Amino acid sequence: MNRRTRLVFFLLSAAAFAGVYLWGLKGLPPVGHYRGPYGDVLNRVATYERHVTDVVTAVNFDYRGFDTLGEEFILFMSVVGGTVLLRRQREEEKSEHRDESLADQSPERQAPEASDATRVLTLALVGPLVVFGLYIVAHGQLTPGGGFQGGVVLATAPLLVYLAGNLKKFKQITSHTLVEVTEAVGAGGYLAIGFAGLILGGSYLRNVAALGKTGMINSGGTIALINLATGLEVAAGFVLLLYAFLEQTLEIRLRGGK
Amino acid sequence: MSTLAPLPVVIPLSVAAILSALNKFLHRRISEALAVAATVATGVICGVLLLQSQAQPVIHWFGGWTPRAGVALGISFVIDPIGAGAAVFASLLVLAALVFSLHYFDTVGTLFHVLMLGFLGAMCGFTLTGDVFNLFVFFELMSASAFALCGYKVEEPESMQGALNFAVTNTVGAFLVLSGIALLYGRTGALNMAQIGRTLGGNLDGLVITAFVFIMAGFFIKAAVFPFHFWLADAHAVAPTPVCVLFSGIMVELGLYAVQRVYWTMFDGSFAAHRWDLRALLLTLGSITAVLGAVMCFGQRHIKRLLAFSTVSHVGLLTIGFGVLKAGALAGVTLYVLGHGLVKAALFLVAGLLLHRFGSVDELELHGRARDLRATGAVFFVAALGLAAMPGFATFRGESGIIDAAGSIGQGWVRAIFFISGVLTAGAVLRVWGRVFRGMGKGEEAETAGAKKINEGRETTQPSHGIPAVMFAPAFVLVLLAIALGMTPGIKHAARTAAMVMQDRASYQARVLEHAWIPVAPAQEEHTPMGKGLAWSFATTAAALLVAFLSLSRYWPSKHALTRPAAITVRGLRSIHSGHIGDYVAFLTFGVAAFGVVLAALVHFH
Amino acid sequence: MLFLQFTILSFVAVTATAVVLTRDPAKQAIGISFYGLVMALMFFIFQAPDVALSQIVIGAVALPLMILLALTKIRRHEEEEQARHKEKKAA
Amino acid sequence: MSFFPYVLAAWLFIIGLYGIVTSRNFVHLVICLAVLQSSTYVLLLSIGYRVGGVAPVFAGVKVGTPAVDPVVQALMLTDIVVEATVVALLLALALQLQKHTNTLDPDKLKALEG
Repeated sequence: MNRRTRLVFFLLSAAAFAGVYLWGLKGLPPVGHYRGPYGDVLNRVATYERHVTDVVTAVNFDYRGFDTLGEEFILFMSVVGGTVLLRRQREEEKSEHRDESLADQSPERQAPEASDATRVLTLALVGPLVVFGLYIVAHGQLTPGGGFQGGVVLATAPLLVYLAGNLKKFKQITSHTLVEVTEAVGAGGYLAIGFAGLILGGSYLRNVAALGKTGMINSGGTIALINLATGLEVAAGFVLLLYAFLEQTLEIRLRGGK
Repeated sequence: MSTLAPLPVVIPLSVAAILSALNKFLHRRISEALAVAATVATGVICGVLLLQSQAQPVIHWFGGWTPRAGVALGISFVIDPIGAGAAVFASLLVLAALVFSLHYFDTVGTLFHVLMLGFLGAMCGFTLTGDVFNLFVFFELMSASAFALCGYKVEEPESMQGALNFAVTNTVGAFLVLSGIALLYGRTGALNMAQIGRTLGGNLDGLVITAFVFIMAGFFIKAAVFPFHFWLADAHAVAPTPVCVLFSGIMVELGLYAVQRVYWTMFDGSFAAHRWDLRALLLTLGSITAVLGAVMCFGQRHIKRLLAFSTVSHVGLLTIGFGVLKAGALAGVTLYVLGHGLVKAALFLVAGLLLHRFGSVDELELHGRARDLRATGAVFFVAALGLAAMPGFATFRGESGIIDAAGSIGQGWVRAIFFISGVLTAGAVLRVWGRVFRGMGKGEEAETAGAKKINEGRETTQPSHGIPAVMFAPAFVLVLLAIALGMTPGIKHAARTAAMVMQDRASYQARVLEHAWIPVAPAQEEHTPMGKGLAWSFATTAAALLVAFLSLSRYWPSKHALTRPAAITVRGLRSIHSGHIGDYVAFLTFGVAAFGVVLAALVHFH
Repeated sequence: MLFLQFTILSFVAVTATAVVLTRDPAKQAIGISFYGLVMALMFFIFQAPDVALSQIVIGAVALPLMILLALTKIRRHEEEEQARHKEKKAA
Repeated sequence: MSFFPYVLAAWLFIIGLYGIVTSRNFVHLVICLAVLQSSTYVLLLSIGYRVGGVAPVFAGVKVGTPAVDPVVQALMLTDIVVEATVVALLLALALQLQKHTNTLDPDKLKALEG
């Protein structure tokens, strides 16, 4: 189809599509009138049954923990897939030093040198960021946040180091193998906690740990543990993903393309 | 509650995590052995679950959250014979693909195996789950692994384009499914399929129809039903051979599996009074898909693309089988999926062997070059006969099951579609056999009505004289299994019982939500006269052979005035398979809209 | 509250449309980052703080970052390709 | 107000599709896909919303206070991960495509016709 035909064909179809979709939406209760029962039942029982205050976390890591397991592995497989897809090819070479890769004939391509002040400021931000990330991971069962959100925050910390210093230091902090192992430990940890439930409680992902006191950081039983595993997996996964793109941008170049 | 139930997902994913952690430390052979062992273990456990599910479906509530007063709090696996059977079959094909690839991909270490295991775990979860959002999660996990596997050969631009087309269309499909699920959730406040089915009752209004259309269309994209099938040929043409085996042999069929699962657990009550409307729609869609795929298949010269279009055609036949909406037809579909998956996997593996040996999968370029590969040629030939559903193959038993059931509701005409599809797809494959393995017909100079040559790089690095046993054995074994399955006594009866379990909505709901013990009632023995089916089936095979040999002979009327219209039609069909993602998504939008409008009109006016 | 909800939803509609209609991917990357923030605000207003937090870190940070990195690589590759072309011509 | 969010969800779906169909650049296309996906966020969010309901976090709020649905929020969290990963994979594919063909325009790719 040429562009015009395609557009006309699409617009006609889209009009009918919109009709079908709106017809379906018309059958929903008006916005603001959620009727349950699933969510309402959980809102009533989750705090008593699981000693957590954030019901969303209870749903994510306990009631529907198996969904989240699948979700973790979607991330896991994408990281593996991204690594595979962004691998270095035959006709490409890898330059080891950032300086060499960025020192280029065109002046606009030179990365602006970070001034010492910026450098110090950026590095100073790393600490609070890590603490903040850990806080979000650890308090998942109490307040909004959890392994996933905290994990992504943690993954951005090494990036700050990169912005402040250089790729070399970034790579020292994030030893590729170590991060890979961390990711697998996080994902495998989730599976293992589930398995413990199967052995000790007869069903996979059953919350077999002591539930603790509601409102305390050690409450929620395995929810806290799974939160931690997820945090590890997500942080490491996003570091790997961003690293794969960063490596493409800064290090991998065509052979002889100077 | 069976403690085995979660293992088909847990085992492959655990081993995938281990392999990825030890990526740099393990010797390649050890990680291969681990991957194979995990696949075998998964297959065996699924087999045990299949046996356990014969008495009554196996149910496992994750986290121990059993339903309270009919409200499901957690996620369940509900394992019935068809789901468990699909998981066993998925493990078998993954095993074949892994064994075949022992000679493959020397460069990337173990990440290929990690992706394959992720794919396997996703497929098992997809077939066993009883929760509709969990179905979506495994759908996405399957996709994430599949996209990367499809684009594995990053050095080839075609590969990237094919993988992009695949990924974009399937992702849009996933969001259609999710929107449909959201609509259902808004109405019923449930995600458990049994509970949704019960809450919907027999109600049929705009919301139910739209949700049905969205979910169907989303899974039909995976299943490559017209007009959602465009991505399939692109993805298959470029994906590595072992991956094609899984795409054609099981992933596409799982799209159809999901359609049936959601229909029989959630929507059947609503459409009970409108079955004929749905039948009309599905039989039409299936017939178009079958004929279109067959015609396109016959017009290819790239062997993997040819096989891919044959898959489109056979998916059309399976859609017809689903569209009959009868236990006998569903039993037929089950057997057909097994038979087709086995022979199609074998055909792809042989194509991979040709690529390994000669560095090409172009029919014309390979003219006469594989004369010496007698055993390989024999496997290819026998598998082609299986594609024509010759008696003796599992495909034949499946086909007769579908056609008999269609005949029982007065739709015997579908036999003609099976005939056309069988003749053209098997004819095309036999033509390839004649040209490549027997040196018949012409080579590069042959008239091909504009079929395009797509270059494909070798997938192996070693120089390749001879055919390694590990590459040949899987194809051979798969073809043998296709015949063995066709000869197994009682398999049709077992399939029929399994189909009745899948379609029994009331028992499903009571088992899941009330923990009721309702033993499976075996299907009644049915004796349908075989004579007519046998005759038709032999006729299909004979016609396929005839077409193949004619097309290789000089009597093939390639430029005759009588065949002009046919040539023009083929050219027209070719031009809509443009490889352009914009076209594909426009067709997708059209498909969803048309599906919805037609269904709404049929329901409204009846 | 109602007014706030109405405003944020309209804002989502406008931003999304603008992001789609922007044809330059580099500008679009900035647009999608902003869109991520607007979405996060919407989640917050509709009582979904967990999702809002997720959306901020993913939609407004990680996603645009990946897009920008990919775009940089693409531009760089074009330059390298040109340089290689020139070299070949010279040789 | 009571149906506006639903209409918005439909609009986002369709504008996303429009962007994909008319796209001249695969990176642009991927971003449009992300917009299309946000349709499902809006739909889920509005289905689970309750007028006057608090967020489903009962820290400092008594259990039993009318709250919005926590389940759709859990689903949305999964959905967001899916978005990030799909975008990453698609970008990786687009990047490699451009390396070999020197274009990202679907109109200029002719390898897979027929």
